[in-house]
Amino acid sequence: MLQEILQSLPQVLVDGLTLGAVYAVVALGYTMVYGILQLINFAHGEVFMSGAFIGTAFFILIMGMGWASAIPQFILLIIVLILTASITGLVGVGLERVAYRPLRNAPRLIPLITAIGISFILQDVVRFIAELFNGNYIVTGPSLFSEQITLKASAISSIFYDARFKTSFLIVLGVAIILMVALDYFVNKTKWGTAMRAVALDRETASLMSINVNKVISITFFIGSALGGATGVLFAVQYGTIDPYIGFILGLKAFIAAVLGGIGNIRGAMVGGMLLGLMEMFASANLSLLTGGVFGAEYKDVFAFAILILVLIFKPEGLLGKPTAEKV
Amino acid sequence: MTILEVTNITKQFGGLTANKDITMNVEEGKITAVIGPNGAGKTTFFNMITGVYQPTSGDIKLDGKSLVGLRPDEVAKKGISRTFQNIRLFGEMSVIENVLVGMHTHLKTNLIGILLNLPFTKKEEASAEKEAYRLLEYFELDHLLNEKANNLSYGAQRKLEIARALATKPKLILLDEPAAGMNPKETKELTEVIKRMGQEFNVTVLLIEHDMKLVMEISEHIVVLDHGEKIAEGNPEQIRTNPKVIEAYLGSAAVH
Amino acid sequence: MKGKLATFFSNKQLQVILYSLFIIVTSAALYFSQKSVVSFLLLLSSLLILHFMNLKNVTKWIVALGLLFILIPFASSGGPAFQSYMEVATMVGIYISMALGLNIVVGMAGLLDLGFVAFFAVGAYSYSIFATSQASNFMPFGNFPLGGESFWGFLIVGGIMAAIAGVLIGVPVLRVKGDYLAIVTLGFGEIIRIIFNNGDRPINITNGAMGIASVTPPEIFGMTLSFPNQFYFVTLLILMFTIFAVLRMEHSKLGRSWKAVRENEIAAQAMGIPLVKTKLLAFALGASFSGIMGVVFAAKQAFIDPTSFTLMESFTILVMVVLGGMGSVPGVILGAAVVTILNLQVLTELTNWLNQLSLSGVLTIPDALSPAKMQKFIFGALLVAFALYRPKGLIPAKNKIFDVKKLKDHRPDHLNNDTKENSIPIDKVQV
Amino acid sequence: MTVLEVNNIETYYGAIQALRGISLHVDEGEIVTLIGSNGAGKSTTLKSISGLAKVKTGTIQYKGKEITNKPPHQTTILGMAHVPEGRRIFSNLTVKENLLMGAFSVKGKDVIQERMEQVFTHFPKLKERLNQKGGTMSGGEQQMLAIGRALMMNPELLMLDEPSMGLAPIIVEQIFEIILHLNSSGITILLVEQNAYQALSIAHRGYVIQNGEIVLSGKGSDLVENDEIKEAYLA
Amino acid sequence: ACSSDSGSSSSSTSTTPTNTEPAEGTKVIKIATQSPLSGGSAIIGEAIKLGAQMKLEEEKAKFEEMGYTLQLEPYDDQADPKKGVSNANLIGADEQIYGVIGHYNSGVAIPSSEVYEKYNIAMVSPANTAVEVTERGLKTVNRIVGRDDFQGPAGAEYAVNELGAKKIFVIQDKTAYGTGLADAFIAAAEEAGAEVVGYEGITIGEKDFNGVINQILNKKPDLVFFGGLYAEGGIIIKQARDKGIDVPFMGGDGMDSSGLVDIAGEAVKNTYITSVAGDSTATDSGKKFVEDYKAKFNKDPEGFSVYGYDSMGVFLTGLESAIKANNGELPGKDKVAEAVRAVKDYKGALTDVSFDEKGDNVNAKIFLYKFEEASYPPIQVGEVSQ
Ligand SMILES: Nc1ncnc2c1ncn2[C@@H]1O[C@H](COP(=O)(O)OP(=O)(O)OP(=O)(O)O)[C@@H](O)[C@H]1O
Ligand SMILES: Nc1ncnc2c1ncn2[C@@H]1O[C@H](COP(=O)(O)OP(=O)(O)OP(=O)(O)O)[C@@H](O)[C@H]1O
Ligand SMILES: CC(C)C[C@H](N)C(=O)O
Ligand SMILES: [Mg+2]
Ligand SMILES: [Mg+2]
Repeated sequence: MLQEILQSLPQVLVDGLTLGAVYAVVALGYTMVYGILQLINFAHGEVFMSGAFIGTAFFILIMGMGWASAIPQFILLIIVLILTASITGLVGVGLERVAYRPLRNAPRLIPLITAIGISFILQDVVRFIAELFNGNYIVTGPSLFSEQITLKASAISSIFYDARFKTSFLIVLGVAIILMVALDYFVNKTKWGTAMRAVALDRETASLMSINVNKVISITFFIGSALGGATGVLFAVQYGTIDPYIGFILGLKAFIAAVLGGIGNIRGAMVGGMLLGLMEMFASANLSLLTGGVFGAEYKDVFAFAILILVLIFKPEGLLGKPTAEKV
Repeated sequence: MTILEVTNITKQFGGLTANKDITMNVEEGKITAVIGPNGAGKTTFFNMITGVYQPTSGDIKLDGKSLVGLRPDEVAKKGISRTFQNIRLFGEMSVIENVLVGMHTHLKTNLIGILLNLPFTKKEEASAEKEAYRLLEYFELDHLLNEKANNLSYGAQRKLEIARALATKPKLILLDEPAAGMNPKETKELTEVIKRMGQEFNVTVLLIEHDMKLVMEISEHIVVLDHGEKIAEGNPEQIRTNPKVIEAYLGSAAVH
Repeated sequence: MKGKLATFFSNKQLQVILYSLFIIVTSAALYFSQKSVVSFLLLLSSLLILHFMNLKNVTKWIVALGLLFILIPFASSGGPAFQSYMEVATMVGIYISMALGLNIVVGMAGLLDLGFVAFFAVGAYSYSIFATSQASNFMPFGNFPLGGESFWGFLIVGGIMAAIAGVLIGVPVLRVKGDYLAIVTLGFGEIIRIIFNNGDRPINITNGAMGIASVTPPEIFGMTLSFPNQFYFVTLLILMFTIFAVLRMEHSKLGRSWKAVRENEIAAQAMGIPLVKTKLLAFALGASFSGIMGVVFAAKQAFIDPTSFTLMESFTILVMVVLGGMGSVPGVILGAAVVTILNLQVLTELTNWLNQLSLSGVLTIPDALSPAKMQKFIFGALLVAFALYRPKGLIPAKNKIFDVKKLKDHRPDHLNNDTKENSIPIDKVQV
Repeated sequence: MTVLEVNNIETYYGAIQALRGISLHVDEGEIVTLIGSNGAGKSTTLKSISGLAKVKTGTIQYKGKEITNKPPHQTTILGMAHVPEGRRIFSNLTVKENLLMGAFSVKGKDVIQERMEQVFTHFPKLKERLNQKGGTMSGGEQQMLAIGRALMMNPELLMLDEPSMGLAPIIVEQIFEIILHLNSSGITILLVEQNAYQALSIAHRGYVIQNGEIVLSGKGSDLVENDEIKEAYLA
Repeated sequence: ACSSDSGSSSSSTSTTPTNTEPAEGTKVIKIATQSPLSGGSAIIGEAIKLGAQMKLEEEKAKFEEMGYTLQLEPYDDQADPKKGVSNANLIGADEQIYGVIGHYNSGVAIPSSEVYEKYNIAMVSPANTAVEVTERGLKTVNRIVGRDDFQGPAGAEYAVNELGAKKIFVIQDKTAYGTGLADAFIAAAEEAGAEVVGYEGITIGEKDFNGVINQILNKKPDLVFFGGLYAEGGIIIKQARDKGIDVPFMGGDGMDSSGLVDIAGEAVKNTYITSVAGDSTATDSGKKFVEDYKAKFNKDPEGFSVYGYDSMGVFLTGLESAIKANNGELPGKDKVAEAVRAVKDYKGALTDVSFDEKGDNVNAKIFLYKFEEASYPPIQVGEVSQ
């Protein structure tokens, strides 16, 4: 049994990291907004989904233009990432204006309602548009970065099987890591990043420091949503097929990842996302083996949730979260 | 007679020792004050007595029975009540409801009684309400009874916290900087209330305060903490003139 | 002008006359029309108006009960749409009861729970498993399915099972706070659903994703209940019990403890309130209301499967609570009614109507934008509009107003003439 | 020259009226103090000036410029700093980051560095603690940080809301010395204090607020002697 | 605005209540469709609706002559049983609705049909394959498609006997449909002598199934069966092919959609599906249907479009005969339901329909298809009758 688990381990790791990278970047969007407004932006999953659609639309559009086929795929990806991120960033800013800003002094859970409302609206708007242009709302984009690469894990030790992945895996992982590192630097080392943390801690006092709080919040939403949109593009590249409902489950998982890592904490979101991806992949590949077929892959979420709950019971502020022990 | 007996308690937060080997007694019926510089560990000391924190070592006894290991609500039931340095009212609840919550330890009704609205429950509730109202009258808060606690001014909130603490009918009440944010006149009036309260409610008072006028006027016994350690203990006169205390805490205020 | 109007309407007699007129007109309209969602809704809204009227509480209750038990069922029985009104009303009742349960947890005790539908599922499965032959798969004794009379007993069993589930979930969860708690409860909700969804192996308890069909309908005095109007009365009775219980709790020691815990845990504890016990009680009681209605739901649907208990369902119930006004019993009732009626009736009718317009060519809409598929979209837009329009909820929570006179007047005589009383002195101190 | 001119302002929190027509002015180089009992409206006055609270009627001018109801990030950039009640330092930021936030609108690394050095001359303790999280400092240190943070804006007008609250007597003494020192280095100061005696004794002028109205004003030394004040606030 | 007659606003000509004779003009008969028009399976829900709509409009003239106006009333059941039941109650309450074409999901059809039964409204299902749908003995419930206990074995026999599969890996989507089909398949496959080397469930709506696919890699089966819908099926096939799994895949009617090809692309090759829906272009009437459908709705039909079409045809046939039997007067709903159940030898665009006593179509066939190219529809490789 152990042998079988080990054999597939390299492949499971590769697959887990792919999924984990997606979770992690989406989780960043949750964590940023949460960190600054203590608000769970449940519409973030839908921003991610919109990004996937916008990106796919760009790919189809650009590749439909004859001359564009000369552009190297990688450059194309970067162009689409930037375009999409800008658009979803603006969507995020608009979202905050319309649905959250007017409710800043309302009871804490009220924005949850607007978030759910906006989610439904975004889902259907995207669906209508996709159907209008495509006749079908399940969209499959052009296939990019699909060369197969074999990771010769068996060369390391004969215990392992080789792992296979597409080039897109490297792209997803690479872009995700770059985004995370850049964001981490921005938030921790730059003036506006520090201002963001200051606003998160005490909005009134921050405004007394000549910080334009609304602007900081808009920037936060822009960055968070741009990240979400960019991940949408990566997702579309990696998995090929998208529909307007991918945001809900994935958004939820990403949020769980953010909590697992310690919500409000950027590195926590990364760790949580990667971990959740790995755990899920491991569970769906091995649960049957481990339980002799009694519990199968369908229990992978139970497994992931059980670990999440355990972590939170023993470390209620998440893996990397700082205990916010109230001073009494 | 000693009501509270603290022996060798120490509290560490990671590397930081907030309280170190403190031993002291509180005499029944007397007003005792704990003073010391900011960060000396006064509030931490209160938190250990009330079960918010567990001491790293040492023992705390109320009427000879150890409190160590008890949860805050259990400590409250044993007869210790407190106010907080940063006010902790039930902000969205009304003033009288705040006081009523204080009386809960003495309400005997249960789920069945509540669901069936048994006569016993009704009677108990009615008399609790009246008693709460009388407490509000005592603190001159009666005209605010239906106001949300959050909407009260700072001073009124402080008084309400004391009223709420008294509602539990404690043997020992712990006040953490009750005069913070009050002007000298208000402080003086508060001083009177604390003095009278001790006698009229038959409760022993242990308080933390930076206002030396108040402290010196009402305390019969003062304990001084610095860097988590007890550096002095005695009556107001002894403390006022203790050079260690002057240097660490009083400064030229000792002159006043 | 506005002032005059206000005084005009605050005249009590006039109010009563206008109100009666309103009820008579709407119920007549409902009774004599084939199908009029509008008059049905107007008649229902009379309950809301009643809430805001300037009458004694007892009077309000009597009128409300009259409306609910007699007038509404009678007036809607005039046309063929009778059962559909009753179906909607039954679902409204079920959701109100659940929302009131969740309101205890979220609104009063301040514990954000995103997995609340799990308790509904526990109730529904408790009945379904025993009211079908499903139970014989694992019960060595007994004769299954149980008869329809067992339904009544199962109302209690369902409530207790859900309460137990509430405590079981609560115990490990209570270490976790705030939004972390939300995620943990969400996790538990999903775990329970997944277990029901896979509960056909190794032993077939829940029949897994296939669901449990042909659940025995309830029976009373030899009469089988299967039509919505019958379930309407069952639901209404339970709902009345729920509302009564919730109101009792709200202004009692229990309700105050929950609110105190919500407002400030540390202070609540310092006042002698045991946190764990108080929170668990909130979980258990809230869950039990949901569990009871789960039993009713299973019996009404005659078929249940795990798709009725998804996360979205938990969100919906939470939306009802928050939209109505967290902690506010009338608010939550209104919130649940509005959301349920919107979802099950108004939006369906509205999109049907728009669709007929487009099919008959009055409107030309591209197929992608067919109104028939716009329900979620409109629902979303309405949620946003509601929240922006009433950011504190439709009927925000209010504290009980204490009457100074009552607190003073009944004071024993000897206290009034300034004699000192031993427990608490009453004379004022200059502070 | 008049730095600050407040004309008959009324401020509400929802339905609650906190200020009922406050008028006051602060001249260049002065220490002006605002005293009054709890809930009188002292903090609200400062909040109205800096823009944290919305004024319903009345006007506020800073150095001749109309600033009524301008948001705080616009008023503070003009050269007024507001140190709020309860210190309100950014607990999770380091001392250095807190100071940098004070200089948020300041351009130029050297300028910032220079100002930081200046702050250290007033508060040498802060220099030792540059990388400590603000929230872990003691009450007195936090108050110093709060003032230091405000000084990073290089303000002409410094508004302090109860800087002595909750501090040990020895620290209170230090704080008042620092205020005097800052004033002598050219900063105009508007000081809200419960510690009326000490505040009045260092102030040039003072205003007494009661129920949202100014009931008395005058020179600091006169007010200390005033019987009404003694009766009402000094005891 | 949405007043009393919300459903029948277009019947502005006949505002009088229905139970009395219409003064002039014609009497309205409404037929509802219930299928998911929003959410994850809206494509097929919509296809069912459009198919039904097309047939209704074709027959309109005929009924107009008889003095009746046909009207379609589409309901969105959102693939949610609660919604389905509550819609069913609205349908039941509408005096003018005589029949329902629907549902897509058996999980919705089962509880909703309990309600139709109470109101004697005939339901003709174009898609529900779960055994339980007709097995409860409801007199109003009919379906024109085959059952899972017919479809599963048909696939299993083909897999074992024709494709020579010895080791089979089974995946299902943990829905009522997926579980029912997979279990039926497994039972028959084991009977036929194959070994099931793995049996896993996936979560609907997700997009990454590599975990389960890694198990396939380890188990090295010679066929993979998926019980579920094309949205997940397509992704599983694609991701498996990416990992170098080139054994045949097999699925059921849930995979019978152009979406499968859109999603899986080239990877769809060497995939077999069993379907309750036949190749629409196999018959002349089917070809005509496809052309008309494209012309009318400007898109390709789905596998289930024609079943929506034929279900409506069956219902209208029953309705017509009920009216005729009642001398041109519209009989009660129960009579209409009886007449629908009594339909024999109906010639649809694709399938012949005769209902047995349970409401199952005795002519229902299972068709076997293979994707040899990445195009839809696939090539028919077999056909099984009962
Ligand atoms: N929960 C905690 N975790 C870590 N350190 C703590 C905690 N609570 C208190 N401390 C530290 O313990 C020391 C003593 O704090 P305490 O609040 O008891 O001081 P204090 O004497 O009440 O001061 P003040 O007069 O300013 O209120 C401080 O250095 C404080 O930062
Ligand atoms: N956020 C608020 N919401 C509602 N009312 C408020 C708010 N802040 C202050 N108030 C009310 O406004 C009035 C003035 O308050 P303010 O804080 O200005 O008083 P203050 O003079 O600073 O008192 P203190 O010495 O207690 O700080 C008080 O009655 C207070 O209750
Ligand atoms: C998957 C679909 C084609 C529908 C399926 N046959 C069902 O009955 O649920
Ligand atoms: Mg303290
Ligand atoms: Mg103040």
